[in-house]
Amino acid sequence: MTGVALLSVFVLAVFVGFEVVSKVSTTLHTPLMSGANAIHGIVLVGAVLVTGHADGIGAQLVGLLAIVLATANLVGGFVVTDRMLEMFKARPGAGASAAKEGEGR
Amino acid sequence: MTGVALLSVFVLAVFVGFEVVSKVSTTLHTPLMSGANAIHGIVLVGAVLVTGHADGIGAQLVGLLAIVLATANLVGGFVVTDRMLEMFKARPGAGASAAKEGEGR
Amino acid sequence: MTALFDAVSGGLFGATAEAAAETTGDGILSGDAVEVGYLAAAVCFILALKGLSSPKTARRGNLIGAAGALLALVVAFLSTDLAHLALILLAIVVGAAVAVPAARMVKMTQMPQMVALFNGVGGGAAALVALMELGETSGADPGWFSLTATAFTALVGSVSFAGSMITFAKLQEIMTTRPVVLPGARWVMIGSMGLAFVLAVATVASGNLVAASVLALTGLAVGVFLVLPVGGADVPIVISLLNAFTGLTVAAGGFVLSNTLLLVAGTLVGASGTILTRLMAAAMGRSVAGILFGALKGGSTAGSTAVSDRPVKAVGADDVAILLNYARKVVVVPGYGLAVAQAQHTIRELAEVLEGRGIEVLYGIHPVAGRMPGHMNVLLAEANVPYEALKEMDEVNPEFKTTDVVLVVGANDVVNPAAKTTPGVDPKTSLLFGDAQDSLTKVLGAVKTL
Amino acid sequence: MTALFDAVSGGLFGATAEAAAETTGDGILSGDAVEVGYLAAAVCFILALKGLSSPKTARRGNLIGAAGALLALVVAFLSTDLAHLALILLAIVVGAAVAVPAARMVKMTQMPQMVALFNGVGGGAAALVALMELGETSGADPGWFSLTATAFTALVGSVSFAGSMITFAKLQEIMTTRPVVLPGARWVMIGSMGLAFVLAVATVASGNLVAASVLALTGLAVGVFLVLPVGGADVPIVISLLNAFTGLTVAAGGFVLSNTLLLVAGTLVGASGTILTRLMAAAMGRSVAGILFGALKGGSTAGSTAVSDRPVKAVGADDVAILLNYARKVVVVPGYGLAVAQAQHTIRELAEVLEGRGIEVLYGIHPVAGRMPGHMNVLLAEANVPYEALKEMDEVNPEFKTTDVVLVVGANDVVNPAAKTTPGVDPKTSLLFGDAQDSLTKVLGAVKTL
Ligand SMILES: NC(=O)c1ccc[n+]([C@@H]2O[C@H](COP(=O)([O-])OP(=O)(O)OC[C@H]3O[C@@H](n4cnc5c(N)ncnc54)[C@H](OP(=O)(O)O)[C@@H]3O)[C@@H](O)[C@H]2O)c1
Ligand SMILES: NC(=O)c1ccc[n+]([C@@H]2O[C@H](COP(=O)([O-])OP(=O)(O)OC[C@H]3O[C@@H](n4cnc5c(N)ncnc54)[C@H](OP(=O)(O)O)[C@@H]3O)[C@@H](O)[C@H]2O)c1
Repeated sequence: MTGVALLSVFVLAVFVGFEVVSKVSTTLHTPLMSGANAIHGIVLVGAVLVTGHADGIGAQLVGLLAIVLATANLVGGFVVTDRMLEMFKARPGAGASAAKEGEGR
Repeated sequence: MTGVALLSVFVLAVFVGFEVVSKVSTTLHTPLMSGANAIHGIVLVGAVLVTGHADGIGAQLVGLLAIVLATANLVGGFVVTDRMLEMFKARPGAGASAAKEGEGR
Repeated sequence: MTALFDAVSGGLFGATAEAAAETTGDGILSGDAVEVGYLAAAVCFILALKGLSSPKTARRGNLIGAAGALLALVVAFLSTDLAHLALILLAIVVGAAVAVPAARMVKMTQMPQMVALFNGVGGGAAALVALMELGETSGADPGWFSLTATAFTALVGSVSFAGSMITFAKLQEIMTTRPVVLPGARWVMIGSMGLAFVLAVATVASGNLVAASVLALTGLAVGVFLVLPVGGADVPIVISLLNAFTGLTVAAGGFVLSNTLLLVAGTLVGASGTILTRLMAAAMGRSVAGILFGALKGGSTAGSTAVSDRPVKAVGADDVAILLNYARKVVVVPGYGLAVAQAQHTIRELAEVLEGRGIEVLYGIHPVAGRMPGHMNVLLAEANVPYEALKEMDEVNPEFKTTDVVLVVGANDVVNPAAKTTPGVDPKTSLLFGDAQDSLTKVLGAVKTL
Repeated sequence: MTALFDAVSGGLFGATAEAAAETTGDGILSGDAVEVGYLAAAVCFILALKGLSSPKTARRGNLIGAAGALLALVVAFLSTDLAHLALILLAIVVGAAVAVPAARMVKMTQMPQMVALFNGVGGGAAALVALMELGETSGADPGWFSLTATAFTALVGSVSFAGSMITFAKLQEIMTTRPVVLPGARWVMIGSMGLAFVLAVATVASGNLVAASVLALTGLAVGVFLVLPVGGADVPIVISLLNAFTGLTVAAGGFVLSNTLLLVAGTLVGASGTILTRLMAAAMGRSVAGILFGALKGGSTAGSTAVSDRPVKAVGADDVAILLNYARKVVVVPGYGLAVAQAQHTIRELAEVLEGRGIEVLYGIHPVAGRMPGHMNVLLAEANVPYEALKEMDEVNPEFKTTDVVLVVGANDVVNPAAKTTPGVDPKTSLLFGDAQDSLTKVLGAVKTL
């Protein structure tokens, strides 16, 4: 992609990022932050590509370190988010009053 | 721009379009539709570029027709939207009860 | 897999990149400057739609959109060496000279027609642009991707043009507002859609201008037959749908010309128009497919008009005036009849008199009352009713509990099917027969004398 | 104007396009197939964020995000001929082997530390990637645009890494949770920021790897001094801010590598993280700048801890039990103390007993109660409290009018400054002193005997 294309993509992604989360309820702030945190672990892709083209032994070691760190961010982020969300389940039929209030709005 | 870049831009623009209007109140449906209608009049840019490179007299005439139509869409669209919106003004201080209700939510 | 992708990408990206070079290479601005200018215009359009989504920023949003369009046009003129510059400018002047007075002078009740008309000509322009671009590049092979976009633009642009013109004719009462179901319409529709499909395939396969032109003509027929069977009540939804169609057409035109701005602007309109159409259809409890194809499946799309045998309580203007005068809270539910009778100023005056006497007056706006969604808001705003007093259906429904009188003005059609949300329609309802303007004037006079 | 733009675009776009060709030219998939694959992954990330914005779809959203990441990784491996493949795979296995057990075994109260840690290592990885890419392309001139992105990535990635590590240490209580204001911190901060600026300019001007590396080291110092003076109460906001920083770092890395996926993913996180940070800061009535620089302007950022002289009404568990038992509606306001005391299961059990007696129980969640926004929700969800019963501040405030008893559990700190929104804090308030878990267990026992 050329520079302008990247710029266009960047500008549109800013709008998507702003709009997508502007409606989120505070209930989900922690999981959302944690999920977003996992997503930027995709820098792993960059780390893999750069390391795969690295020449010197020093650069390779740095690259491998970057891969370990990025993997921890990516994999750990998704796992920890899933653990948080595992616990968000709706009341199984009980609690008619609470459910009603939830819909009343 | 290359094809993939255009595709990326398209996909992101779809998300922006969906998200931006998903919160609009029915009060503004008509002006929003009218404003969106004006925006697609930007096909005028395409009409100008194509006509400016047209060779045959036939193609030129078709191009000029397209320019007239696109201009009508673009200019007329913005003017008619502005006329609609001109009339949406807040009550000038009066109507405390209505204003209060508006904020109460 | 690899081979396939390579083949695809060869056809897909070689020619479009070349076309981009062609249209942005030789002007005063460099290619990158042009792209950045277009991007700025696209951002203006996004901000315009965002602004239009909130009452306080709507007008500014529209102006930002217009500024973006102006910027884009200047950039386009500086992007390349244009032939026939004088003619092009003349054509722009002609288009503006026709559209601006029309847009300025149109009556509020006729806004929907105007929007339909502008939408239609935009779609037509997009179709013409795609055909011309195909004609220009007749030597080189533009690739299947670009040709698909061309076929889409030609077809959907024509559909949008023809459909919008029929919509315009219906709204302007040049033709009947009733659903028109010609004998065998179903087969004509299926036939012309089939033909369009064949022609679209032919266009993509051959890149032939004649095939694409016939495709566009077929699109006209599809557009006509698509909108003819739609009843008056569903027209707003169809306008919104055709608006989204034109947006997608312009987006496809952006692919054809490798123009980011057309792509972004068209896609924004296509996506937001789709959402809007669905919101409107949901508010009317209809499905978009049902509206478009219901008539063809048998019968029109108009609701049943069986007359109820329930006795109605007819009252006079004086009775209504008394009811209003001794209420504490009045909700006005305006409808199509208010627009037809141009009674928006009278209702506002009535509301002001009542408010002067300490009575709270709200307006409960059904989303599809009038000819377009939000039509009532525009109409009442014209009569200087502040938008804080205009309540949407969801907001006003809880208010009914504490409301003494609901004044339904020319909106029996929206209130009736909505009986489930508007409590007490039956025994507590009184009817004041007559034209909305006449009747309201009488009621206003009666209230003033109390 | 024209000349300027041309000069700019020459430097701007020549080299990045070349870099793109370098990294996506020689793999099993064609360049276009790779781009389409990355685009699909980017769409997964958008859908993930959308999903995470609603309770019903949150878990699926997270899985979609993980699927997108997997797709992207596969595409990356097929996109180009990678050297050291075995080592790379080993490094991935090591990273996962460390992270997965840590993420699985962490206690709910320690989630915030975990998020901070993962965020920090991501930022560090991005900084390393940018430095390596600069080292690789040391021969060619990558252009000022790419170099600016490199400098940004190196600096902000390091800031995010160091800041997150300090945050981790604070939360894990490896170091004090109090604001740490070293003497002259203000000047150290200003000095290191000035140094960072100079080094960034040098990096862009020279493209020198040493300058960029020193810039990254300076970034570490900036990160440490940025977070040290932040008090425990503001830590959640800082985590969110550093998360947005890392997002922007990864986006800049996308510019450096001409990689659309890093660009889109990083930008999404940067934009959404910024919004989230502002939402949180607004909920606490603080400005982000105030949190970061308040301590430097003089004093710590912790609230004043002046002890009030008002008499408090101390009660026993039995009194609380009676109050609860004869209420019709109870709102529980949980806070940090609930988390510390791990009393979430006890409070849920108490609520169930009360509900069994026909008492309505709601949870009023202050947005920044606990150690992170939404921390309380996670904690209560862990104890099987259904999310319909969890009410946000805006929702619960009107409920207080009809509420008989408000049970504040370990949240005196959030309730106190919020006294203006929580009516009747003073004379009607009774205090039950003690550990949340102990006290609640006593109350529960007392209620059961009633
Ligand atoms: N007609 C169109 O061209 C058109 C176009 C687009 C959308 N629509 C929508 O379709 C719906 C029904 O369409 P339609 O053609 O079947 O409309 P319609 O039945 O002629 O009129 C709809 C409503 O307006 C009232 N009304 C009409 N003229 C009035 C006047 N002068 N004073 C007071 N009330 C008056 C009618 O009252 P009564 O019940 O007392 O007769 C009826 O309740 C409308 O609500 C509108 O939303 C119509
Ligand atoms: N401490 C941290 O590391 C940290 C980190 C991030 C965010 N925060 C935030 O900062 C705020 C204040 O932080 P802090 O360090 O100053 O916290 P803190 O004062 O030690 O505790 C905050 C609140 O929790 C209550 N609490 C603590 N332990 C409890 C127990 N075992 N049983 C019942 N209640 C208990 C306290 O009750 P009393 O008023 O009765 O003492 C107080 O109301 C917290 O609300 C939290 O949102 C703190």
